[in-house]
Amino acid sequence: MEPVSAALPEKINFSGVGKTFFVRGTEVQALQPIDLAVRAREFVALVGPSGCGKSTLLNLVAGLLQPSEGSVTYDGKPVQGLNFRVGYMTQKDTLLPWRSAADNIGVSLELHCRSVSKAERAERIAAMVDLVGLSGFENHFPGELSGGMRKRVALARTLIYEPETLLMDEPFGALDAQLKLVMQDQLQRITQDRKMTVLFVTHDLGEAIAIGDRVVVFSGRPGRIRAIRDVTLPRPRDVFRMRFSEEFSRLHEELWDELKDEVVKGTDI
Amino acid sequence: MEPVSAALPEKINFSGVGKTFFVRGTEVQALQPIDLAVRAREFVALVGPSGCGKSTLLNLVAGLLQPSEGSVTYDGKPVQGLNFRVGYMTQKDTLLPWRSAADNIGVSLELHCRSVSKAERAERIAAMVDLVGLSGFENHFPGELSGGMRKRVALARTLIYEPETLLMDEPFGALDAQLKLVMQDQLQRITQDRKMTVLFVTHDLGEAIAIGDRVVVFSGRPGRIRAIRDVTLPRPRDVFRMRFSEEFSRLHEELWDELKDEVVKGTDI
Amino acid sequence: QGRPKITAAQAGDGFQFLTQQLAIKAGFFEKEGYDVEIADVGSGPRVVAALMGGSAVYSGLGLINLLNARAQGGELVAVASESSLIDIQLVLSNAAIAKTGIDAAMPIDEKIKRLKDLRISITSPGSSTDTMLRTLLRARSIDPDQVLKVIPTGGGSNMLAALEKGASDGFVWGAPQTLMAANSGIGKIVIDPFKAEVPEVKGVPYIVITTTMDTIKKKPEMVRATVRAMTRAMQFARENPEEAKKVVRPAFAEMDDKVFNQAWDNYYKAIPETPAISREEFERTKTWLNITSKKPLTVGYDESVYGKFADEAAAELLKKK
Amino acid sequence: MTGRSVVSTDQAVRTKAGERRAVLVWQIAFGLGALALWELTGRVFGSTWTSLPSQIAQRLLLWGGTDLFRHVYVTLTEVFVGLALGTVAGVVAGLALGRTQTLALVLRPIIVTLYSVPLVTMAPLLILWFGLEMESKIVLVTVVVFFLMFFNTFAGVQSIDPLLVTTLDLMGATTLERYRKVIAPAAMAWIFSGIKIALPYALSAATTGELLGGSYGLGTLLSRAGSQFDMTGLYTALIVLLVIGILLSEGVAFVENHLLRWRHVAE
Amino acid sequence: MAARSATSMRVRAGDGQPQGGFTALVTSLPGLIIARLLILAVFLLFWEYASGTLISRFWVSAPSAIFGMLVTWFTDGSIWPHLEATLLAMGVGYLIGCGLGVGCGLMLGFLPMVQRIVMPYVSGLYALPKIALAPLLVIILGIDIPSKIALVAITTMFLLLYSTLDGIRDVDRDLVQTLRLMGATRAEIIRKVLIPATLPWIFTGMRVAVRYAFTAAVLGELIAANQGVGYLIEANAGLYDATGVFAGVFIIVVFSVAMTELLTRVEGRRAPPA
Ligand SMILES: Nc1ncnc2c1ncn2[C@@H]1O[C@H](COP(=O)(O)OP(=O)(O)OP(=O)(O)O)[C@@H](O)[C@H]1O
Ligand SMILES: Nc1ncnc2c1ncn2[C@@H]1O[C@H](COP(=O)(O)OP(=O)(O)OP(=O)(O)O)[C@@H](O)[C@H]1O
Ligand SMILES: [Mg+2]
Ligand SMILES: [Mg+2]
Repeated sequence: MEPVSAALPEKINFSGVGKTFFVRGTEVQALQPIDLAVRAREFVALVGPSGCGKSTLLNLVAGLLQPSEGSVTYDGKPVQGLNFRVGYMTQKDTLLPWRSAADNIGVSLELHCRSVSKAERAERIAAMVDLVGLSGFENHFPGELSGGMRKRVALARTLIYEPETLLMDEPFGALDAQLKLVMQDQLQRITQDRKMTVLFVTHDLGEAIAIGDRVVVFSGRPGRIRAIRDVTLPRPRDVFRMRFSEEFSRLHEELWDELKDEVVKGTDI
Repeated sequence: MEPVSAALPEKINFSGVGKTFFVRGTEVQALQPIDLAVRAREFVALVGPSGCGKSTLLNLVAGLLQPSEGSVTYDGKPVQGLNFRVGYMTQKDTLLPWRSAADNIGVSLELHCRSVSKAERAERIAAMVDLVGLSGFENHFPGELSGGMRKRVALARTLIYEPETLLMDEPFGALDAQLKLVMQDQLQRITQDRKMTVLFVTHDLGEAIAIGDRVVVFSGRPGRIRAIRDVTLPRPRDVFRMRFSEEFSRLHEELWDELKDEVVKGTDI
Repeated sequence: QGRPKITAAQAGDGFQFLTQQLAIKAGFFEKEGYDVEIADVGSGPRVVAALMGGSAVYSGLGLINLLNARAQGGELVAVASESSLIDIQLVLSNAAIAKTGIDAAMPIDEKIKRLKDLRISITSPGSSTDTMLRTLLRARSIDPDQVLKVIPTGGGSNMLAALEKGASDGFVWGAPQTLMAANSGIGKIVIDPFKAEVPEVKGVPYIVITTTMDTIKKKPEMVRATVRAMTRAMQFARENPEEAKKVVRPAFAEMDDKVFNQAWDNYYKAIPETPAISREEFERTKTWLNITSKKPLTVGYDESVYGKFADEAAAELLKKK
Repeated sequence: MTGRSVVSTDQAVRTKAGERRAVLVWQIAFGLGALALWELTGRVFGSTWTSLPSQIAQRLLLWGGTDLFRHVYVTLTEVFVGLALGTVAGVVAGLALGRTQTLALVLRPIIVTLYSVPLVTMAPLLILWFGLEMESKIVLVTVVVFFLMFFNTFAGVQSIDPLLVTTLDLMGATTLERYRKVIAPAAMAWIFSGIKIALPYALSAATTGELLGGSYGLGTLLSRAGSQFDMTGLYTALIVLLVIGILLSEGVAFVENHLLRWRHVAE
Repeated sequence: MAARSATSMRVRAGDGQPQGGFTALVTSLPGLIIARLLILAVFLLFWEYASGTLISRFWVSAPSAIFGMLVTWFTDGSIWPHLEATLLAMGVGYLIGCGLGVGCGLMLGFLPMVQRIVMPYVSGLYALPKIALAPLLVIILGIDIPSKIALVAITTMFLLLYSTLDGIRDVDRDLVQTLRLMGATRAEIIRKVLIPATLPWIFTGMRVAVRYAFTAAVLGELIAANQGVGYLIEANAGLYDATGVFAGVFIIVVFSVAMTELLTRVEGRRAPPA
């Protein structure tokens, strides 16, 4: 399969988007004005030092925050209020503590706007539970799950209703290396199958390259785009083995150089 | 410097320690009976698939949970009630939302049992803020920090009072790769200087090898110890470069083989 | 069973409502074809609310309460008299008696003069007990607020509690509480209208059966039945006191015999000869009340008293004109 | 809002059956001990004002044969109907105002003002409009419960992690679904706190209402006994009320433990 | 999470997002004041009209008459002793009640077994109507201010006890354990975790309690007193003077609302941001 064609329409567009927070009198610039266009069905991986504004960027797309300058458009229209076209897996998990794992995963299917029959819901939940490897823990409350399991519940909850666009903030951060690979593989499949657009924040440069069509590297706070690289590796990719490919190594080295400076700057060390 | 001598006394001992949770009628075995001895000043890294009982293990050492079988001893005495000798950086951050970053970091120094003077407290907080790269964010409340920043506050809060033993549950999981290296380097220095014993949970095998005196690999749930390897690389280690050493590669490959099987089993895929 | 129900409201409980008790216990309401349910609402204003809201058909209310309410625009009417004597006494604690040297046998003016500086409980401001205390002093040109400490203490057991505790030096109230205080030795009754020593309340009716014109229009039969039942009860008590006593005794099961008998004797003296309220009685009440009123009452007899049922009952049952 | 959010009470709730039995035994022992102490001190120091448990027991038997149950029935009816109406109204208002800034800004002062009116002083109006039967007490109980529930629910809604709400919003939840699936369950701890507080107030409001005017209910028993200086009668009615209060509050605690069971982390 | 909630009655400020129409009008300060005054005016006008037409003035006096009465009371100074008595009983009782309630709440929070055993009895006791307990109160404390203070304190204490207990139950246990592991003593846990985390609950309890404290003071004065706003209300009620009753109630309401608002402001000031 070919990488997503450049002919596909633009899905998300940032033009001159900056964000400044006002904290008790002082200003904290989280994001310097950035320009970025994301095409439909594109899988964009975002990497950058801690605190550089990656989560803020996702929040802007989801409509949870309004930009201080510039404008974010989705399907050509400025994002105003919540953007219901996106599914957002936030950095902090937002499971409903009073619902079991299965009920958390299935909550979106209970909503009127989807009105999925009970039987189908159960089926889809079971498939998702299986996908994220939580069989046997369906009836556990979030408080009774391990950190990684909670993350997986959140992941399943976001994937199950197949939103048009996925915003994922370090979805695999709390997973062990091997499970991470499995999940990357699955995510790649699902988003390809369902023709989803994805904005994917990660701290793992290897992950970004392995899974993204494009990798965007941010500078330290206030965030700016420091580098953008297309990953031209063909899909479907074998995430288990692609690390040994040449292009991967080249890209990794290249981007790592960009990142390295940034981090050291960003942390004042 | 030599790796920690085997002549040092035993600090923490697990003998036949298992843990089973009772969840509304059904039993969930989190940890199969394990035996493990941790010597004073040893840096033990724990890796293993998600949900295999790593956090549970730390909770047992901290006295937050009681083992269902076997016994955990600390300095030869069974852990009963909370174990005040340990500093615990939990997987989930437990910052006090009504305190600023600096006040969160310094909270342990305010306690009677330490009674650190105000001036010294301010000084130590400033040093810690600097160490974790949060200068300029001292007065931000946790709600105003990014995910990685919150983790760093939690880290600083645990390090600042220099507990005898550190329990760290994925402390660097939310940090970008470069910052992670910096932090690993610092942590290594501090724990060596202060002669701390460390139990360190991570999902990053490279991290485990780079920083640990010993790496313990767990099997999938219910957790068992699958492999233990000493890392004989000399200290202080150059975490930025040691990945390229031969021993590192050998250990990584060896342990990765152990881990790989486990994960695939653990997730039922 | 199955009889229509008359709801009666009353403020507090005690011997002032004995006629009603008797009428119920002796079956006079049944005889008229009704059941009665009593709602104790504890205070005058709430009685008025119950009457004007239509939830109570009638109430035994102090005539002075009725006058006060009317003066403010509360449209109540009295239909019959229930007692012809103000059953309110002044009790002083033993300590207060010792201090003031008051003796029940002294002339009333002297007793009143010696009340100086005492703390006297009343039930609540504006109530009959309040009026009684104030008129006693005012009639002798003493300003109660200057000389005394008047403490509203509420009904129920509060008065006795306050007296026993020494939080007050005395209280103004009716039977049986006054008698209880006297018999238990906490204090003595020092002023007692039953001994005819209080000229200004002579011939002043106390409790009158009160309702509203609205109720009289809507439920004339109930009001008439009430007046008739009460009239029968008064007649019964007057003509057959021992029998009547036996009938009401169970309603006061907790009370010891001595108190009950004394209270009964007082009650007996207060039974009116006729349920009708005369113009003179009405005017005397106004005069009494005007002793303390800031502005004289202008309430008229004709608008306040609806005498038809009482006259009928008197004629038919008592053979009186 | 976290799953493991219980400090110390969870240890009590995590009780195995044996522990629960121990608590019950202690509760009963506590009650009996208090009664014994009362009887004893009463006998030693005199009981004009306090009566004695033994006398109360006798009275209870006596009343049990007559219309005690009717009084209890009337009071309980008032309490339950008022509690139901007040809780529903209070929770709905609290949920609505808690989430709607505009509405809250405009309506909150009005609610606070109405809430501040001391209801005892309005008793005549209550009787005027709602009579002497159960209606007036039900209104009283409803009003009392409404405000307590409103304030608690409002505070509960304000305390919800906004991210939980937005997560569901992004999934396309309608307003109703947002309330049903996030806001109401998340505020449940506060709502139950409100119910637990409101319950004794409801009982007290019903009996106070009866004291202020009525012909049936435990409050009437109280006023009747009070005006006849019948201390044993007074305390008997109070004890009955106390027992009802205990049973109801235990019932609520039971329901709460069940509905909020996700807070009890397994051990 | 608990701390996020600290806003309670304070309405969460808009996240700087543009808002239109009515919301924008109301959320601007002058707009808000105007909106509230408008409602007040409409309400008073309706009341003025209703009194004497929809409902007899015998029951509900007109605002103009009430205002006149208030002016008289304040100009001739007759109100001051009453106000003083009520505010004293209320203020002292409220403070004692809050202290006891929070204190007992924290204590019981640490003694789960004791809590389980005594709480049902506490609820049961609070189900008893205070009026019925009047004779006992009079016997124990007399009829002066102390008995009113006691009544207010008891009422307040109950509300605070429950709020504190439920607040403690809602505290993230992990926060407590983190501090415990650092070696915090119980007192330090209370000071540094439990109280800050429970504050939203405590403030809610305190706000709810203001009204009940005033009512308890008034009730105490209704039962037995010769001073206080409650006495004033009762005295006017005894004379069937609705104007006097409403004027007294008005005073209570004004103080009650003012204190509630004050508490809201105080809490809002110390709330941490999200
Ligand atoms: N609500 C807020 N108020 C004030 N400052 C904020 C707020 N949210 C974020 N910030 C600041 O904005 C900057 C960017 O935050 P953001 O969460 O987007 O970082 P990030 O790139 O996601 O970092 P991380 O990798 O650590 O999660 C940070 O410096 C943070 O302190
Ligand atoms: N309170 C609890 N009640 C019931 N089961 C629990 C509880 N805490 C943990 N478990 C179960 O115990 C097992 C081990 O959990 P633990 O948190 O120790 O895993 P972990 O190794 O830390 O995983 P992760 O890497 O995902 O954090 C899991 O299967 C989890 O579901
Ligand atoms: Mg982030
Ligand atoms: Mg874990």
